[in-house]
Amino acid sequence: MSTLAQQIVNGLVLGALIGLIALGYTMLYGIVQLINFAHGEVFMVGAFGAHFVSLRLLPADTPWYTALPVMCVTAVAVSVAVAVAVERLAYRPLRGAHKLAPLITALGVSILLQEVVRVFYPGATAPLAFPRAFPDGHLVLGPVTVLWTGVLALAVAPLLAAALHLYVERSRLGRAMRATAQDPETARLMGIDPDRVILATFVLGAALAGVGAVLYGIHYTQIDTAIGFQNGIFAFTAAVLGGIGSIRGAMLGALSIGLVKSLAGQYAWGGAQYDYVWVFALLILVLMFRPQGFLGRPERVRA
Amino acid sequence: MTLVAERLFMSFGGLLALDGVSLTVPDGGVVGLIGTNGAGKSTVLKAVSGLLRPHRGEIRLRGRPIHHLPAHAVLAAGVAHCPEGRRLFAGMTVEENLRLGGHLRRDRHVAKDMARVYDLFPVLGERRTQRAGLFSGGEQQMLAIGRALMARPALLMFDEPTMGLSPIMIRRILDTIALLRNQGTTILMVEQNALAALMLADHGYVIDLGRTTMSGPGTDLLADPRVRAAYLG
Amino acid sequence: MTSSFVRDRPVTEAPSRREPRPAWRSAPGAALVLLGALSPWASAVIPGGAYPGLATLQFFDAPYLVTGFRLHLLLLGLAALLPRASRAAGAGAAVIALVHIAFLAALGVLSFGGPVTLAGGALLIWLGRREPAPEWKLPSRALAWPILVAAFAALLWAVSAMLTAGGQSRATNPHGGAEFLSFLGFAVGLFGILSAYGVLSWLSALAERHRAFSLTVLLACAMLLPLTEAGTGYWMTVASTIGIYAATAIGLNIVVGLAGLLDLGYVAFLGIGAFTAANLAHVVSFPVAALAGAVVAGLLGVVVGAPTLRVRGDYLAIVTLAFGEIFFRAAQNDIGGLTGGANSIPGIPPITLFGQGFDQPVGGLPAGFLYYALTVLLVAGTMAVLANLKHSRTGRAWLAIREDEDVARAMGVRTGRAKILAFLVGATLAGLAGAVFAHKLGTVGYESFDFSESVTLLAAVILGGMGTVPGALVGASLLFVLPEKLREFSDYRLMLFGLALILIMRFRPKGLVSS
Amino acid sequence: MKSKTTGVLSALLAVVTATGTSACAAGKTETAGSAGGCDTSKGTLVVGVIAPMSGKLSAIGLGIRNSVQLAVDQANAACAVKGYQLAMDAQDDEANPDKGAAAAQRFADDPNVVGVVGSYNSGVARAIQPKIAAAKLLLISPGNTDPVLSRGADFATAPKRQYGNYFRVVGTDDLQGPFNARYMVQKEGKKKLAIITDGKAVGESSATEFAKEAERLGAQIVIREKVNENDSDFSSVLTKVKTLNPEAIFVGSEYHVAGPLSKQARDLGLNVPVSGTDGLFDPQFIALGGKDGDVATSVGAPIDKLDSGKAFVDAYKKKGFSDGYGGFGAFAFDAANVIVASAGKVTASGGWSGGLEQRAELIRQVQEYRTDSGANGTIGFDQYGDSVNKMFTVYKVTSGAWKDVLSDQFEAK
Repeated sequence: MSTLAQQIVNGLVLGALIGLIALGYTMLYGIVQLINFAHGEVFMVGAFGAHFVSLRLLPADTPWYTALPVMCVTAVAVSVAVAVAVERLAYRPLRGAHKLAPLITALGVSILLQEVVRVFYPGATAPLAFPRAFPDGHLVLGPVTVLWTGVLALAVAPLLAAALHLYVERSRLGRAMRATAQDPETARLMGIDPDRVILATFVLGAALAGVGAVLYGIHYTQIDTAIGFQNGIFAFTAAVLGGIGSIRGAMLGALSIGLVKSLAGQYAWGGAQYDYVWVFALLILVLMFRPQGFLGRPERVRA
Repeated sequence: MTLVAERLFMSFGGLLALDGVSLTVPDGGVVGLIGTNGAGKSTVLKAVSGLLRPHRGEIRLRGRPIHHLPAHAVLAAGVAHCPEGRRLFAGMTVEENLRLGGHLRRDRHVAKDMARVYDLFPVLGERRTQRAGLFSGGEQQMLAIGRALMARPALLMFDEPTMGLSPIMIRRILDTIALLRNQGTTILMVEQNALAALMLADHGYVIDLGRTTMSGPGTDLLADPRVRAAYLG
Repeated sequence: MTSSFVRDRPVTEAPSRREPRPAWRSAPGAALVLLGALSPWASAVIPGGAYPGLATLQFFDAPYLVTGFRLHLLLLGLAALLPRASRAAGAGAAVIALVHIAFLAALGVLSFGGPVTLAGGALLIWLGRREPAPEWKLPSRALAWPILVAAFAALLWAVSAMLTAGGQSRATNPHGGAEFLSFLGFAVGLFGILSAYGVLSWLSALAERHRAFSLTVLLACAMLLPLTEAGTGYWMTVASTIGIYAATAIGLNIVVGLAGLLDLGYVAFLGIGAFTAANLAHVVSFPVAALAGAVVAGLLGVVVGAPTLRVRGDYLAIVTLAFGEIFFRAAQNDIGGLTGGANSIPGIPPITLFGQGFDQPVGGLPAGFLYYALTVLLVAGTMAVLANLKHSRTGRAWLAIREDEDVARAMGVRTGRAKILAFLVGATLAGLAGAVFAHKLGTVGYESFDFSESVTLLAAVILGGMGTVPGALVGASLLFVLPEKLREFSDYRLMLFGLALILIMRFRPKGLVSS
Repeated sequence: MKSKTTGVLSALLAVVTATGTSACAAGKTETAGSAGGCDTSKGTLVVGVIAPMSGKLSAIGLGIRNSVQLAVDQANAACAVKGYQLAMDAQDDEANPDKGAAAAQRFADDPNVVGVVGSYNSGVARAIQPKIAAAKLLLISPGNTDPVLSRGADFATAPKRQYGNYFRVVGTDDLQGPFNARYMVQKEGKKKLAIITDGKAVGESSATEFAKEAERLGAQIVIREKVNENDSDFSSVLTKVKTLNPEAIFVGSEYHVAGPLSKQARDLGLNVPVSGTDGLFDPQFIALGGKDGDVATSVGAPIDKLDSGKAFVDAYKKKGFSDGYGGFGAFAFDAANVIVASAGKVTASGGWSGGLEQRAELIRQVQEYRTDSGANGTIGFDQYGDSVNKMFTVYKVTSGAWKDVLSDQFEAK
C-alpha cells in the first residue's frame, strides 16, 4: 500500500514536469498542425540558461528565494529568445510549403541546438550538476516521501496550466489563438494576423518550457544536452494522449504517462525495463479506441 | 469611389481563375456580382480582402492600393468580408464571435456596437452565451453579418449570404442588407440568386470564366435578355 | 483530418512583372569573382610560423596558378557572364568564398581574396536574372542514347569526385574538409547553372522517355564506381551502407511518399529483417534468411498498419512512433532471446556465393565490392518496385488516399486494404534490406534502430523528394555521405548537418528531386 | 535556337573536362621538411582514434582523443619514430557500431595508419573487429571491458583468442565485477544486494560477473532491474528496490546514471551505498549526486600514486584541453604509447610501407611490449591480447571526494 502511494507520487511528479513541455506542443499543434520536435530543445536551452546565470552571474551565496526567480526569468528569456529566433528564421519561411518540410526543419533545428550547446557551453559534453536552488530535504506524508522540489513541481505545473487555460479562454490574444486554431482563413478575415498569433504561441510555449526547465533541473539536479529530446518525445506523446489542442488534456496526458511509467515499473510484466513499452502501448490503445485522445474534440469544426 | 479593382489576373496551378476582371464600387452603393459556379466571383472577393494575392492588377480603396496588403491590414483599412458558408467559430459563443469581429478595434464603442447588433438581430442577444454551432442556418447568417459589422467597415462584402436558407430567411437577410445600405454602408455582394442580387444592387457585373462579360445598373441587367436566359432561367 | 493551416495561405507565385534584366548587369559581379579567384587569399602572415609552413594549403602555394578551387572560381566567374547562369554561379562562388574565409579564420588568418569573391557572388545573386528555365525539344532516339550515356558517365564522375574530394585522411590532409565543402560549392553552382538552362529537366524528361535504357546505363555506371578514384574498401563500405539505407528509404517512400502515411518508426522493420536474418544466419543460406527477414518484417508491417483503419494523419504518425519505441525497448531487453539485448548478435558470417566470401576482394576490385554490387542490385530492385507500383492501379489508389482519403473512398478505392498494402510492401523491402545489413555488418544490435534512425530515413525521403523514384536515393546519399565527409569538422560535424537540413528545406521545401 | 543548344552543350563539356583535370591536380602538395628538429623526411604516420566524441559519452571520447593527441605530441617532440612525423586522426563513432565500422574501414584502407586506439564501447568493438582483421590493422582498446572480445563466448571455461590484432589495456568485467563483489561482500559486509543496470553491454556484463561472485561468497541478489540510460528519473525503480531492503546497490552503468541514482535513492529514504565499476570513477559522479560511502572500482593503481601517472596528469593539464582526460584518458595515453613505441621498432630498420607483412610485424611487437611505467603502471599483453595488469583499486567517496581504499592484484578463484 505504501509502495503504491509512493509510486503514484513518483509518477505525478514526473508527469507534472513533462506536462509543462507538453503544453507547448499541444498549443502549437492546435494552431499550425506543426509537430515542433525542436520544442524539447527549447526546454533544454532554458535549463542551460538557468545553469549559466546561477553559476556564472549570481554570487555563490545568493539565497534560494532570490536565485530561483532569477533563474526562472533567465530560463524563460533564453527559451523564448531561441523559440522566436527559430520561428522567424526557420519556420516562417516555410508557411505554404508542404506539411512535412517544417517537420524536417524541426529535426534540423533540434540537432543544431543540441550541438551548439554541447560544443560551446563549457562542460556540456558531459552531464552537468544543476544548482540546488531550492531547500533540500523532503516532505514526509505517512509512508510517502516527496522532495520539496517535487512538491514545487506538483504545485506549479497545474497552476501554470490553469493560468494558461484562463488566458487562452479569456484574453483577446487567447481568443485570436482559438479562432486561428479553428479556422485560420476566417480568423484572418477577423483582422487576426496569423504571424503574430503563431509567434505568440511559440512565446507562450517556450515560456512554460523555460519554467519547466528550472523545475526539472532543481528536481533531478542534473542536466545534459539530451534532456530535451527524450522528454520532448514524452511530452508530445502526452499531448496526443490528452487530446492535442487541449490544454487540460496535455496536463492530464502527462500525468497519465508519469503514472503508467511509474506503476508499470513496479507492477507490470517485465519490470522497469519495459516501462516505456507500457507507456507507448497505452498510447496506441487510446488512439485506436479514442483517436482524439482523452479530451480532444471528436471532429474538428473545419472540413 | 470606394473601391476600384483593375485588370486582376490570378491562376491556381496553371488554371486561370481571374482573367482581367475590373470593377468599381461607388461610395454608398450596392454592387452585385453574378455568374455561374466557378466563374471567379468568390475569388474576386478573396482578392479584395487579401486572402489571395492577385498575380497582376491593382485594387485601390479610396485611392490607396491594397492588393499587396495581408488580410488583417485590409480589414484595418475598412473592408469586411462575410465569407461563403458563414464560417462561424462554431465552438465559441455568440458574444465571442462578435468580439472576434471587432478584434482589431481598440476603441470604447465595441460594447455599443454589440448592443446594436443585438438590436438588429434580437435572437442573438437572447442566446449570446450559446455556442454558435448550435444555431440554425439563418441564425448563423445573422451572426455572420453581425460579426462583420463589428469591424465598422467602410465596405462590406457578402459571399452568397442566402445560400442554403429557407425562403423566409432569405427575405429576412436581404431586408437586412437593404437596411444596411440605407444606413449608408457600401456593399459588394456575390449571389447565385441573380434575381435577388440585381433587385438589390445599384450596379451589377456578370462574371464568366474569370472575365467581366457585362455590367450596368441592376435593373438594366435584369431586363437584359441574355442575363435572363443565362442566370434567371 | 483538417488541412494544414499553412496551406491555406495564398498559393500564388511571386508576381513576375519584372522586366528581364540585361545580361551586362552580371558583368561586375563576374569581374569581382574573377578578381577574387586570381588574388592571394591571405593578407596577413600566419601566426606561429613562417609563411611556407602552410605550404600544404594548396590555395596559398601558387597564388596565380590555376589549381583546385581557383579553377572552380574561374569557371564560375566565366559562367556568370551567361545571362541565366549568373545567379547559380554567384551562389556557388559565394559558398566557396565563405568556406575559405571560415577556414582561414579558424587558422587565425585574414582572407583577402575571400571577401572580394563573396561580394562578387552576392552581387551576382542580387542582380542575376530570375526566370523560368527554357524548355528544350527531346532529340531522336539515335541521339538520345549517346546523350544519356554521356550524362550518366558525367554523373558517375560527379559522384566519384564528390566522394573523393578532400581526400580520405584528415591526418595527412588537414584541410580536406575545406576542400570538400569548396567542391560542394562548385557542385551547387554547376547544378544551378544546368538547371537554370533547363538541362536537368531536359535530361530527366529524356531519361523518363527511355526509362529501360536509362536504368540499364545507370546500373552499369553504378557498377563502374569501383573503377574510379572512389574504388577503395572504405568507400565501398560506405557506399554499400548508403545503399542499404537507400533501399530502406525507398520502401519508406512508398508508405510516406505514395500513400501519404507518415511513419516515424520505420527503422523497426529494418531491425526486424536484420534480427531475423541474424538468427537464421547459421541455420540457412543467405537467400532463405533474406526471404525470411522480408516475410517477417512484412507481416509485422501489416500489424503496424492495422491501426491505419482507425487512426489518421499525424495520429497515425504517433502510433508508428510508439511501435518503433516498443520495438527498440523489446530489442534492448533481448525479448524472447532473439535480439541478444545489450550483447547484440555477433559473429554473423559474411554472405558467401560459390565459395566467394562477400567481404573478400575479388580480382583487382577492392574488398567490399561484392556487398556494394549486392546493394546496387537491391536499390535497383526496390526502385523498380516503386516505379512499377507508382504507375499501377494500386499506386493510383495510394495517390488518391494521399490527396484526400474521403474522396478516395467515395471514388470506390478500398482505402483500408490499400493502406495496409502500403505498409506491407514498405516493411517487406525494409526487411530485405535488413537481412543484407546484418550480414554486411557482421553484428546486429538494438542501437542501430533507434528513433533518430527512423527520423534520418524520413529526412532522406523528404529531402530527396517525396514520391519520386530517385528522390530517396538522392536523400539517403546526402544524409549518409554528408556526415561522413563532414568528419573533417569533428566537433562541428553534426551542427553543420543540422544547418544543412534547415537550409535545404528553406530553399527546396519540396525536396531536391521534386516531381 | 539550334546553335545555342550546341553552344551550351560544348561549354558544359569544357567545364566537365576542365574540372576533371583539376580534381586530379588537387591536393598534390605535401608537407615536407622538419618539425621540432626531428627528421621527418619519410612522411607522416597516423595513429587512429575511434571513440564516441558526440552524444552522452562525448566527455569520455574527448578525453580519449586528447590523451592520444598528447601521446602523439610527446612522441613527435622526442623523435620517437625515426624519419616520420606522427599525426592523430580521430573519428567519432557516436557509440554506434555502424559508424565505428565505417571509421575502422577507413583506417584499414589507409596505409599511413599504423594503429588505432579504440573503441570505447564494447558493442562498437564487436562491429569493428571483423572489418579490420583481414587488413591486420592493430587495434588497442582503452575502454572495452567485455571479456568476449578477446577470449570468445566461453571466456570462463574455454578461452580462445578471437582476433590476433586486438589488444586492450583495461581489465575485463570478469575480473573487475568479481573484484568489486569481493570488496562489497567481504570488506563492507553487505549480504543483501540490489543490481540496477542501464542495458548497455558494459553494465550488463559487469553486473552479471558481480552477481556470480557475490552469490558465491554467500550474498543474496534481491533484485535486478534495468533503467533507461536517457532517463533522469529513477524514483520508480528505486521505490521498487526499496521494498526489498537491500544493503547496497550495484549500478552497472556510468556516472551520469549512477550519480543521480545515488541521490534519488537517498531522497527516497534508501540510504545505502552505491557501488560500480570504472564508469562511476569520475569527479562528476559526486557532483551529480554521489554520496559519501559510494564505491567504485577501477583498473590499475591510483594514478596519483604512480610517478608515471602523475606525469601524465601534469602533461595533460599543461596542454590546456577544454575537456578533462576522463575515466579512460590515461588508458588511451598508454595505448597510444604502445603503438608509437612498437611502430618505432618496426620502422627502425627501414621505412613503413603499410603492407600486411609490416602490420603483422607491428602486432608481434605489440604482443611483446612490456613496461612498468605506463600512466596506469604495468602495460603488457597476455596470449589473448588482454592486459597483464590485473591490479584494481577500490575508491570510496569520503567527504565529497574519491579516496582510494585499497589496491590489489585480482586472482581468480
